[in-house]
Amino acid sequence: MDRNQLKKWFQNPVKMAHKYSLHVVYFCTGCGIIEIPPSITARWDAERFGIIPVATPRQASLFIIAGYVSLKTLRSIIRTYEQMPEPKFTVSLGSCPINGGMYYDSYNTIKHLEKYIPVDGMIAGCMPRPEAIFVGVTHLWTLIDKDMADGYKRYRSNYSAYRANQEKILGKLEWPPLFPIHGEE
Amino acid sequence: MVNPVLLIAVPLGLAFMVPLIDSASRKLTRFVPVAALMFNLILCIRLIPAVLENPIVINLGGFTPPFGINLFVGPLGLLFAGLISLAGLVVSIYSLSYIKNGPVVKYHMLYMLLLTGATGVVLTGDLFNLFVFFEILCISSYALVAYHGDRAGIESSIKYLIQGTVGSGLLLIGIGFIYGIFGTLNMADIAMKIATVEQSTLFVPMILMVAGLGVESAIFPLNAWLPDAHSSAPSSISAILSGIAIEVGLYAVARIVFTVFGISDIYLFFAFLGILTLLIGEMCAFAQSNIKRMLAYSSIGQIGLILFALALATNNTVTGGLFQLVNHTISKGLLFLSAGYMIYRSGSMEISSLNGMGKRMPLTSLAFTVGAFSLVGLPPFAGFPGKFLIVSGALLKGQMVINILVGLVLLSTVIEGTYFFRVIQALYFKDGNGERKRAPATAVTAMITLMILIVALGVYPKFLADFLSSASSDLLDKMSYVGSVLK
Amino acid sequence: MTGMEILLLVAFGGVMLTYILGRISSSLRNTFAVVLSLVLVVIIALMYDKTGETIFYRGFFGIPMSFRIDALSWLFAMATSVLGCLSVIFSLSYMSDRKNISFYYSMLFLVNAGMLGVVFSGDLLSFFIFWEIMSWSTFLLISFNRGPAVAAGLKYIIMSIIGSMAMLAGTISLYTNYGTLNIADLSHLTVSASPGYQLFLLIIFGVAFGIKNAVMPLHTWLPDAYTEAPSPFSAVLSGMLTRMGIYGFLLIIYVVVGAARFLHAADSTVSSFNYVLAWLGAITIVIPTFIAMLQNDAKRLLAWHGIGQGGYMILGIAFGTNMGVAGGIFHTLNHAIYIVLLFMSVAAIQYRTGGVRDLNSLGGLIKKMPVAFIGALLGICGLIGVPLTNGFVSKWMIYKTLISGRAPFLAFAALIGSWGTILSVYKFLHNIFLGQLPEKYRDIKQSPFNMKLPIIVLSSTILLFGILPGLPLRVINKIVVSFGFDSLNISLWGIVSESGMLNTINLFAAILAGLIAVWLFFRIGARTIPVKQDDNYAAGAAVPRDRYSYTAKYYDPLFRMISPYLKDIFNTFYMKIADLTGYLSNGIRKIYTGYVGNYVMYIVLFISLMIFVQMKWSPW
Amino acid sequence: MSFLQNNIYYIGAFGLILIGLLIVLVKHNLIKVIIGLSIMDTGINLFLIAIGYLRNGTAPIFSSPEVESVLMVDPVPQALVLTAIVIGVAVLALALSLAIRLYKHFGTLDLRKIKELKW
Amino acid sequence: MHIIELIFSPLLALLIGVFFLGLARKVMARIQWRYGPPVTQPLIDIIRLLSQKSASHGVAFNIGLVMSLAGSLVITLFLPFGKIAPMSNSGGMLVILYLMLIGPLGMAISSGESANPNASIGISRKLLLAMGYELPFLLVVLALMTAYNTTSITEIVSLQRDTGWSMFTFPLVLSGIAYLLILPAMLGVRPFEVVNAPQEISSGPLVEYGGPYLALATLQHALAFFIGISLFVNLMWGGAANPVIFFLKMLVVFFLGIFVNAVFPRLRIDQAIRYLWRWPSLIAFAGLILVCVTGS
Repeated sequence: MDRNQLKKWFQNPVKMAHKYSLHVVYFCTGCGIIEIPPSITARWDAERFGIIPVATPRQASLFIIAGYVSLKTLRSIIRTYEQMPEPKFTVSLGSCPINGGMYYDSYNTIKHLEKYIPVDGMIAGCMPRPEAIFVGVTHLWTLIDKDMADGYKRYRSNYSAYRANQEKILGKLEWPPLFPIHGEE
Repeated sequence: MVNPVLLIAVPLGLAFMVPLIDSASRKLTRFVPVAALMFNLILCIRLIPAVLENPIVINLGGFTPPFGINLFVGPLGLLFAGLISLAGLVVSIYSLSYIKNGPVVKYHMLYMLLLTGATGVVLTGDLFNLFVFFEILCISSYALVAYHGDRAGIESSIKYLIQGTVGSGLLLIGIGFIYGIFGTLNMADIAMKIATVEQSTLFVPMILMVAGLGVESAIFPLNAWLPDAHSSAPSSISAILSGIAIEVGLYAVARIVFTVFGISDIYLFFAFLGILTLLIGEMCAFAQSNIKRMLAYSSIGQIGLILFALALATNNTVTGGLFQLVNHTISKGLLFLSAGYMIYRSGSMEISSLNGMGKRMPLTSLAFTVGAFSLVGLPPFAGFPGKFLIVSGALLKGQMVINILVGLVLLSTVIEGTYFFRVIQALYFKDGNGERKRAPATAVTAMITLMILIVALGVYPKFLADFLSSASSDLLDKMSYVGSVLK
Repeated sequence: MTGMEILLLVAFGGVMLTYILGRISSSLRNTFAVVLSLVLVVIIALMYDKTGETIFYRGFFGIPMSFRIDALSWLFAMATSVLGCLSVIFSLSYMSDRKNISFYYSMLFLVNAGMLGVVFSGDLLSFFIFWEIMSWSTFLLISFNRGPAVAAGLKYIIMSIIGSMAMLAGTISLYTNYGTLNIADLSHLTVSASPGYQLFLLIIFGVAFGIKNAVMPLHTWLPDAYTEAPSPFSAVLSGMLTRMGIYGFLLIIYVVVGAARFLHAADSTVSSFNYVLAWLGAITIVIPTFIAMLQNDAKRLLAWHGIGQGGYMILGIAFGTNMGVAGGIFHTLNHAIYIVLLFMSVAAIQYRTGGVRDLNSLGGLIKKMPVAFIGALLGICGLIGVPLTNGFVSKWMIYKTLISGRAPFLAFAALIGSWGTILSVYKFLHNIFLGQLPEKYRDIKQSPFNMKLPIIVLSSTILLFGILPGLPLRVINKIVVSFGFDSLNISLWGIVSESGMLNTINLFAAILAGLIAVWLFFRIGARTIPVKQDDNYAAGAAVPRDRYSYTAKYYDPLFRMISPYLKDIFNTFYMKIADLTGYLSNGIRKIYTGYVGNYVMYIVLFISLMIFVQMKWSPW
Repeated sequence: MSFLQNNIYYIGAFGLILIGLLIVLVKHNLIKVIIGLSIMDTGINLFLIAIGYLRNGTAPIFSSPEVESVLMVDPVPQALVLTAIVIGVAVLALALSLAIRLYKHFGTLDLRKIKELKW
Repeated sequence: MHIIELIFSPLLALLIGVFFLGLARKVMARIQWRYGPPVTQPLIDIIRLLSQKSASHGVAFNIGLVMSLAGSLVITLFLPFGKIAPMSNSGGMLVILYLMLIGPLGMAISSGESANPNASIGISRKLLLAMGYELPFLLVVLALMTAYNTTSITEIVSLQRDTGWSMFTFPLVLSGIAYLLILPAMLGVRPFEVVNAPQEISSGPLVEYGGPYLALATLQHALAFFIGISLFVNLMWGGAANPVIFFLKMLVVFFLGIFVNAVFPRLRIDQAIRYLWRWPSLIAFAGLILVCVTGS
């Protein structure tokens, strides 16, 4: 953790601020919601790293999707992700968003979240413990440091593909495309 | 100098000529009243300078007063005569087109008789003669109320007749008493002798005469005939009844109370009576949905106001009262005339049936509006100066009772404003249906004349004020009346 | 011919001419109307800083009727003519699709002419006459829209007649006591009047002007009338016409009775009258302001504020120190500016939405009608009294007066009124311009130029008077001095008093600097991306279109607490009285039974009554 | 007794007037009311005559020089009465003609039922 | 000197406000047996927020927020901080009272433009809460102004130097108590944290603010915190001649506020208004009457 290294702050304040001011908007379903509260309360206290939950994606910079993602909730996830201001990071928590997990053969649960929105980090486990979340966050710091947490850039450059994926599974989306889709004009 | 007798003689003579003229030429009949009243009006105007200088006393048959019958043409009498000819002229012009069906000849004849009677009442100096003219006035108005011969007309006419006959009977008894006491019927002579008799003796004849004349002048408990008669008569006749007949009655009351009896103790009673009449008239009008009935009740109210003003018996208030009287004649005439055509077009007397008249009959509606504004007393129309004079005169008296009564007068104005503005709103701001059709030219002429008069009087009241103030001193100054009659 | 006679001649002549031209061609009439109103403005502007009196008419029973001009009448006349002019310009397109436009314009000019007559009247008779002309022409305009407007107009005219009758009684009483109605003469004569008589005058004129100015127990005509009148006329009605009551109060209290001379004397009845009046003003501020919060009709909301703001003026002028009176007059002027602006903004909205003024069905119009939004924003800022708007300065003066006059409870009423104002006007602004744009207003156009022009002019005036209050305050200071008060210590940008000072130019500079600094700081940050209004966060779902009307019960928690106490009891009371009069009248007319026997009985009874009276008291 | 004798005409006159008035007040039939009015008229006429009447008086004609004017009956009331009778007849005729029309319209002469115009 | 004061007193206020925000988080964490973020955390947040590209809903969305912060900054020029009060001679307490409107009003317009239901609810609550505490607050302020017979806040401060703190001088005791009772509402801490209420209405008016907007909003919040505390210290605790002592007094008030914040749950808005309009208002009213009666 390099939060107290003043030199780095002077070199690149923006990157440092992004690392140590991760405001999180959680998307929790099922057992996902069980593991989040311990991480932000007295036992593990995420706030000491500047990680606090916020109520709206507009204020957030980190999006944690915990638990399985059904078709219905995917719509909200996409909407929420698109409303977050850039730069923004996504972490999927647990096996379900990664590969479907125990819902691998469910008809209305999506198996690979990264097909629909870009995911910067995945924390495997069923369910991962809070410690795993912290490990995930430190990995995210490293990624931010190395400019590798660039999911939002990927989303923009491959928007037409993402949008096509989304529409393939959700049907026509009610909101207009966020970025111009290539090949349409 | 022209003889004022012509004021009575010409219409009277022409009235009986009407059937003859009718048999000669159908078309000419309608113009007889116009001609006669035009003549009267010109005569009145020509008489003004002479009368202002000195009242003219005419002894009929050459007997010197107190014997015989005399005419007294003072400023007050001339004012009334002029007003009668003016209103009569305007209404007769209006009738040219308004009266088409029914016994036209009789209408014109009776109409002229009515005006003759009215002129006679205001000009005569003899009590019994007054009674006779009054009967002429009354009988012709009974008949005219029933002119259309419809249910309402007949009903109101018979009611009017019964009450009027009782009233004139009372008047006649009163006159009989007076004659029994004084042995004379000349008003000036009686006025002179009145001090010689004990007041309590005079009480009975006075009550009887006041009650008798009160029926005709629509003082509060005696006015039950008025709303019926005014609302069911043809509108032209309503205008005359409201504008002339009851005011002539009021003239008679005032003449008898002020000049003949001259008992100042009773004035306050009359002031109260006036206020009561005013309030009850206005409140009844407030509750009406029939426009002609509303106007009729409003006439009661106005009479009450005028009575109040006269009863205060100062130069200011009497001038104000007379001004209000002139205003009432003109404005109420205008209101009835305009309402008449609106009713004629819409076929109903309900206020709600007049909705949207402002679009259909713009000029008629405007006339109604002006008349209503004037009657409520809004400047710059003719009602305001009268009200101003009355209130200022009343406040000048400086008595608490009278101040309270003035408060009631102002309150009644609020009620009056309310119901008039309600009608005006119906005319302009509510939607009605019906085609746009103007009133005929003669009616429009009549209404425009009255409108111009209202505005002119409102803007330049001084035009009338001097004349009115000498009329009021004519009414109040008993001694000069006696002196000029008895030389 | 002096300037005033020419002015009134032009004003009244224009009335007829407008109607006649309207019969010929509508564009001719419109041009003429604009030119006429501009001419009036120019004539009055040329009369700046003149004083004088001329008799113009003696035809009314020889009572000389005169015009007089001084700083007070000039100020009111100027405001009247300018607002009249703006209103005419605004009406050009607002009224263009109505019927009877010629009638509308000519009545508008008649109202204007009546108001000019009122302020230039040199005697109470012509004051009354012009006042009445103003009143009934207003009545004709209030009812212009038909439908519910008819009842509103009736209510107005009844109360107006009551007021006029009170004024008539007062005027004639003065006439009978002093034999003159000339204001200048009366002001010398009434000094020696007994305190009781002075009090009588103040009360009876107070009723008259209180009705016109809608002081609390006499206010009930106003909400309906403002709501139902055609919107450009609502502006004139609220801006100037109602405030003729303030002019009347000033005239009676400070010119005719001359209260400034002995207001704070120990044994003066006038001071107790003023104290009562001030408390009425305080009540007028608080209750209507809170009632305004309950309204869902844009114009009705403004109407209740019109009443409430009238309370500030009354409070200011009733308190009777130089700063209070100046504050009251200044607030009258300011109120005229911002309420006209607000009504015009609402009218612009109505014009484009087809007459909608229901707050619950509008929303999001800021992008469609930005000029109207700016007008409304500055208007409500003025109404609240946000610093740098004109309303702030006048309210500051009034508060200052109250606090240094050691009347903290009055000051409390005034201050809490301001806070109540915020709540209701924010709702007004929010529900019309902010929030979600309903689907049916997607294709709405901007307001036409002649609607924008008055809005822009008035908006800039609000800021101008807020930043440089010395401009109008110089004229107002003259008025205050002419009432017999000490001169205020005024500079172009502020006021100095013994217990604190105000410097608006410094404030302006500070706020401007602050804005620039914050804006620069804001620009340091990353670029922002404009998004559609639908793109907002509601737990990941889209906010349903056209079904978002949280604004319908915007202050519901508060309402549930206070609305039981906020009934307009006076209105109910007057309605009860009206009903009672109706019942009574209905009862009284039952004496005319229709049966002749009864009628004859009345005659007999009348005779018996007279006999009875004679026997009992023998009065004659 | 002498009071009665002296005032017998007055008593008769007022009796008639009051009877007429009473009929007008209490009777509901229009014809009866008109009769009442007539009786009242008659009473009034009698009253007027009685004012000028002189017991044992002579006609007011100076037929011979020795006739004293003091003993003459006053002629003025008689003239008045003549006029009053004429007026009374006119009113009576009008009233009766109106009554006929009224009956045609309403089918009754009961004044209690003819109350279309009221209030 | 004057110029320096003009420029630096808002900056100082900002600094202290942001410091208070950070300290608040630290203290709250410690009360909850957590380690807590560093005191500089708000600063880090602001830097991060400024670098994010947020969505803008329109011109009023920007202008309103800028106006709000600028208005709050201007107030600091009028409020004495110790002896530093660069613009106190341009207007007194009344100007401050009215300038305090600009902040909420600007915020209201800005978030109203975003057309978010949560923002509407938040604004409605904010205005209602303001209505709730303004009633007793105005009574308190009027009592002070009447007692000292001035509307200038610097004079109120300097007069307290003679008489002692207003809160402990006789006629103003009740007003002081009332002020203390409404202080949490004015600072917007629990139990009156109804406006933001992140769990309920997604942080209310702030729901659509991200990036630079949220940075401005945070600064505004910090300033509002500063102003609320500073006003209380100036009016009731005698201000100070020395900025350091003044800061210490502010710190005491701040800790009071935080402790209240830490131990109370949140009220509903109607409960909040009912509370504010009952006891504090009654006490403040009694205080004003007391001042009127005893004052000469």
